[in-house]
Amino acid sequence: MLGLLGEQGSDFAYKVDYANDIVTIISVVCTVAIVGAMLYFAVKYRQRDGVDHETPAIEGNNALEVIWTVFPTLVCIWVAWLGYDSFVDLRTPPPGAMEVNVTGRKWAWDFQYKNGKRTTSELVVPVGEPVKLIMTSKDVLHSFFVPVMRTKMDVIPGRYTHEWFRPIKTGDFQVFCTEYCGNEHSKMLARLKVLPKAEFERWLADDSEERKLAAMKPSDRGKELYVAKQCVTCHSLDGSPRVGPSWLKLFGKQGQLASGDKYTADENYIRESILNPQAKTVAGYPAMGMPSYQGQLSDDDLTGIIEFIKTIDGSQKIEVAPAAPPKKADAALASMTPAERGKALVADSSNMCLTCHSLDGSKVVGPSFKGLWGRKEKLSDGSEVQVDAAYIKESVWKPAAKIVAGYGPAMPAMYEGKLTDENLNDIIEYLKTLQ
Amino acid sequence: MSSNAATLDHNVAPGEPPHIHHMDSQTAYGAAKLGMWLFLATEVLLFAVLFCSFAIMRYYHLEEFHEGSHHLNVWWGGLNTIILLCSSYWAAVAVTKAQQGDNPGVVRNFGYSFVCGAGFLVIKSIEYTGKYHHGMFPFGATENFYEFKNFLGLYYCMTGLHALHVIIGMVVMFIYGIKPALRNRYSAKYYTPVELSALYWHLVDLIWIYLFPLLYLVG
Amino acid sequence: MSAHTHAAHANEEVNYLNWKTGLWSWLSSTDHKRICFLYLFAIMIFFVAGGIAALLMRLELSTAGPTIPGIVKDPHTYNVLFTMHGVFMIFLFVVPGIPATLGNFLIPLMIGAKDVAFPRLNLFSFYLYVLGAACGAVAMLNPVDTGWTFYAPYSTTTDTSVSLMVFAAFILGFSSILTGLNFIVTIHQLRAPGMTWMRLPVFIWASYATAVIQTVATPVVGMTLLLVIAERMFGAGIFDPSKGGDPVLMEHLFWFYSHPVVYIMVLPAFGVVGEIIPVFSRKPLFGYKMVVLSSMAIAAVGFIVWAHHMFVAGISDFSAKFFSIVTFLVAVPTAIKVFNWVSTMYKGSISFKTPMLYAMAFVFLFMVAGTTGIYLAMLGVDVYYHDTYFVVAHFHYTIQGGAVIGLIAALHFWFPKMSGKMYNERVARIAFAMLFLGFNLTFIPQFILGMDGMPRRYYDYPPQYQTLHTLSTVGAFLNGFGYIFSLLNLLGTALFGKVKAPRNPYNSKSLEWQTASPPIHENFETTPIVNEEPYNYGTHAHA
Amino acid sequence: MAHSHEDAHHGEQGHVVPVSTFFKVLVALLILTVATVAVAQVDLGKWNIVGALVVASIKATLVVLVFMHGKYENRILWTYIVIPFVLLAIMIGGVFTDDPFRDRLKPVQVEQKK
Repeated sequence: MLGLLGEQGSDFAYKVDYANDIVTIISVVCTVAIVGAMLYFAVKYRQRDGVDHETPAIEGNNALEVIWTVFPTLVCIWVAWLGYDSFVDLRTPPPGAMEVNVTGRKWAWDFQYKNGKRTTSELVVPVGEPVKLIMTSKDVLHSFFVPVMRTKMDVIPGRYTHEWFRPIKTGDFQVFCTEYCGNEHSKMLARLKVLPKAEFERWLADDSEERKLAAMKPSDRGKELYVAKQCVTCHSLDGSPRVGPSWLKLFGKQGQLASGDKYTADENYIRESILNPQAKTVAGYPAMGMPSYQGQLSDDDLTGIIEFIKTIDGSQKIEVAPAAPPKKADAALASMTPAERGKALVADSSNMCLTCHSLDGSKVVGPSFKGLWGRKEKLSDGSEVQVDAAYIKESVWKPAAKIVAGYGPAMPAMYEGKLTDENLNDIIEYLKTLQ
Repeated sequence: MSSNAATLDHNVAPGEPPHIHHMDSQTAYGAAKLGMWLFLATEVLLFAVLFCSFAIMRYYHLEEFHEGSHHLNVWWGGLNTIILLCSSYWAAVAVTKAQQGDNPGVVRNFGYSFVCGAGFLVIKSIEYTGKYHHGMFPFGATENFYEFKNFLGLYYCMTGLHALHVIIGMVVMFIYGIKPALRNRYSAKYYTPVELSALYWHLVDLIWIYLFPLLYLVG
Repeated sequence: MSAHTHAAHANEEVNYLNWKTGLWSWLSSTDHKRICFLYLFAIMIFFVAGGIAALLMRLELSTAGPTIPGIVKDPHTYNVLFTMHGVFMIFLFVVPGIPATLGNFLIPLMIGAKDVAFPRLNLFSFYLYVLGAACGAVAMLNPVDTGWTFYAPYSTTTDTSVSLMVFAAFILGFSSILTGLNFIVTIHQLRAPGMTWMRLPVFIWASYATAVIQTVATPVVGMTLLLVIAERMFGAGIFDPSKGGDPVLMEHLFWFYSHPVVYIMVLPAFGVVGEIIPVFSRKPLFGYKMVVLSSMAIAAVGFIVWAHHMFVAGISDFSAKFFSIVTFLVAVPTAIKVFNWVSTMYKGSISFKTPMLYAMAFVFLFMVAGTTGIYLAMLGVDVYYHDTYFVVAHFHYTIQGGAVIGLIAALHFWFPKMSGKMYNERVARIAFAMLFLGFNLTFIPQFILGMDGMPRRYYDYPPQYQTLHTLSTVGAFLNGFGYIFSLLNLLGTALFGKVKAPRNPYNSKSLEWQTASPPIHENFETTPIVNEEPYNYGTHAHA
Repeated sequence: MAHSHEDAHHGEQGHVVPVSTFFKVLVALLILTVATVAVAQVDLGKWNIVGALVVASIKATLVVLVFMHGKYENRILWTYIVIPFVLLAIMIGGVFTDDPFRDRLKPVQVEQKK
């Protein structure tokens, strides 16, 4: 009826919406009636020209009390039934529903199908078939919420909970985590892909990706990830300085930590530094320089990277393949002002701007974006430049060309092709706002 | 507790109720008693959480709980129960003595209860140290290797909180019972603090009456 | 503050404000009226702090992505902000809000007593509050990021100073317990001659119900929080699943208190409205007995509905169904109250002083709160709404629209009695308008956000929610300024106001208005004898 | 002022209980204690805990009624003696509507790939 809860994706959604519509109508009617009565009395019996007029000492009316005790009770019973009824459907999966394991962890969703296929942050299901999710958590409470399916259930460590739905339409839907779980709670999202049956079967059967990775020898896998996960951005293979320590002959290297303690770059140290970079940062490198890869890399991935690091003797050359420019599919992005788009690009972790440039004027690895626009900068070669569109574009595409005095040649040459000219114009618009 | 502090008024003749500016002594007596019972109610609910947790944890770890309770020494526990029951008896007697205006009687009987309380604590600490030597002591140990760690956790929470109440009870008995009685403070007309401290002490006993079978016997 | 003012006009007649002067005479006073001011001053500090946290959150949320990176530099800061907002507002502002301030001031006055039963205990409760508040403030040095609910296992694993914060909540709990205990005894023992139970003003009944809840529910959360500390200190293995504990048990125990606490917050507000409407309608309160009965019913039923906060927390379906059904039992007595308030205005002679405006606003806001509550009691529907902005909006209508509006209404209504001055009516009305509009502008968009599935406690959100969030932020600031103006108006007129208040400016029937404004030290020149009902307005037909 | 009068009656004098009564009760309590310990030695399955709690409750009642003068107190006081135990029952009862009725799920068994 009212369609308050948006599109319906599951076969019981209509029931929930029906209950929601009924209670909405009841609520609006009651509120309007009671507040209306109150306002009517307020106007009709208002005290005129500041003098009290005589009032009857009405102390109550038992008939009325009975009525407005019984009537709400009846309404409550009805409404309670509506809620109860929809809930029963929501909680009873039909026998033979396709079961999927769901594991919540800080801060991503893992899915595993009966045939062993695994996905992360993407649940793929066939349309028209009942799907039962068997859910547990690795760390703290999470909650698996699929708005279009009208269903939600907390995900609890050490236990399994379930929820189910039968998709009635194909499409690509949003999944939220709705139980507060820490810093990246609001980023703990997933997509629900509902495919036509045949297409789903094909997808489920296809394990080429896995076989490809599984087939590789660990060090090659690591090499793949070195680019794919943008390690390359901050860690060179040839000893050249970047945001983080170069990987050249890194393995087994000993040195001093920011904390003053010694470290040896063995498997455990590397593993920890990938999963929890702030724990042991090497002296002379930004403490907050590296984002945690917790939850983004499997154990095999980590082994791969470590194995790859062991192999690095300077012979390796890796060209950063220009990534495809970010697609602005959703209308939302298009509807934004340039400044907003620029902001989105800067915030987009795959561009990693904020890894090295602060927004609040604090000096990190590179110059802060705050007040950057129009500033006069002294360059390392002694010359001076006015920060304008041309300069910014040049420094993004060819970072090494003009380096501001007091900063190292840390910025990777990975943006040419990744960020288009219009992207940069947007970013510049955004920078202008950061005065 | 400081509710009855309102009645600790030294500038009145021994045996006379203190002047309380805003109510007569009868009302004050009723008020103090109702207040104390309300406070005891809150104490019971404090432990209620532990009993509820005990019920649930026992439901999930029944075997471990049996195992765990076998690691407790029934005889120490039983002895402590008897000690507390006796102390409770003497506390009750102390009230009667106070009502009869027999201040030395109050001192004597509260004295016995006080000693019993001390004895209880001694035995408890013997038990704790014993556990400690078997590594069954939670503090510091991040991962307890015992199967029945949930039982141990609750055991320490419950007995620990109870022991704390024993200490408080003893302090109260001393300050509001024994000390004033030494100055012949109490009489048939005025014995509120004696009754209140006794009430508190009985609660300590009451809790233990449940803790003992739950922890030591059935587990 | 008051100390100086009253030193200033030392020549006026002696009352509880000026019979002793100097800061110490206030800090050490066992006079329930002065303790009211101590609390009022203390809770306002945290109202402001919590309010600032809220405004920062709204500012951050006004656009998708980082909005004020200078202040809220990462999600953690945001999480700290909503935790701070929750803890400060719930434990330090709203829970002590009406009971500890107005309860303290009014209960003895309304029942014709000289003071509460245990005046020193009363002062002691206040200092417990201060101690708890101090712990809470210190805990903010390594700010807690668990949310005010302290759910395990997040609260048992995060490395922020959770232990200290929950300990603060524990101490605050005891302050609250002792206050409630004190009020129960006072109402039982110190009623003036002729003040029978059926002659008690509804505010007293509401306060009584509140006091009972405070006394018997608070220990439960106290112990639960201690167990959280035990879990953190030595892994007691009760809540932490990795040690065989049950995190859902923690939620049960937490809500066993934290649902009734909603009634601790809002019942006194019901009482306040029940006092204001008859006076400004010049009519007896309609269905006094039913109103009283419903207060007690709400208090009682409030104890058996807690798990409706946990329908999707992984409790058994049986449990969910049971608690959903009993939850509807609360709806009925609440509805009865509203009907009776509105009927009181029928054939009245209604004047619209600021307190009456607030009372009427309360009726509207509480209708919204109540009806949206029905959504959340309905199992199937709550599954969708749980932990979305719909819930956020709902409980802000209840707690802010209910409890806080009630408090502000009461502060205006009893202001003449408390301060002996009259506040500036015009400013008060303007402030009211801002507050009312701002409040609705803040939270109506949040209902819609909830319907669109926007989850709560999100630092960032998909762009389609942008517009509503921006609206909500604008409303929040309007709301905030509304509070600032209304409170500054009261503070200003209390300190520097020239207009002195008569004994009984609204010519009300209830006892507190029969003594001087402000009252003398021990409230009444002579112990009053009560011989009529508290709302004996209007002319009887047969008379 | 019906109530305050009622309270006042008890206010004048708490009831004085003779020491002998207390002693009888103490003996009863000790016997019951010995009894529980003895019973606990034989294994009655789940009846052990029932028995233990029943005995404990009898002991508790004795303490409240006699030691704590509960026998001689008025209705109001009794309300507040009973309330906490009612709430304890509600708490445990409420929580037990949950745990025993939870569905015991197992994770999906992944077929071994050949």
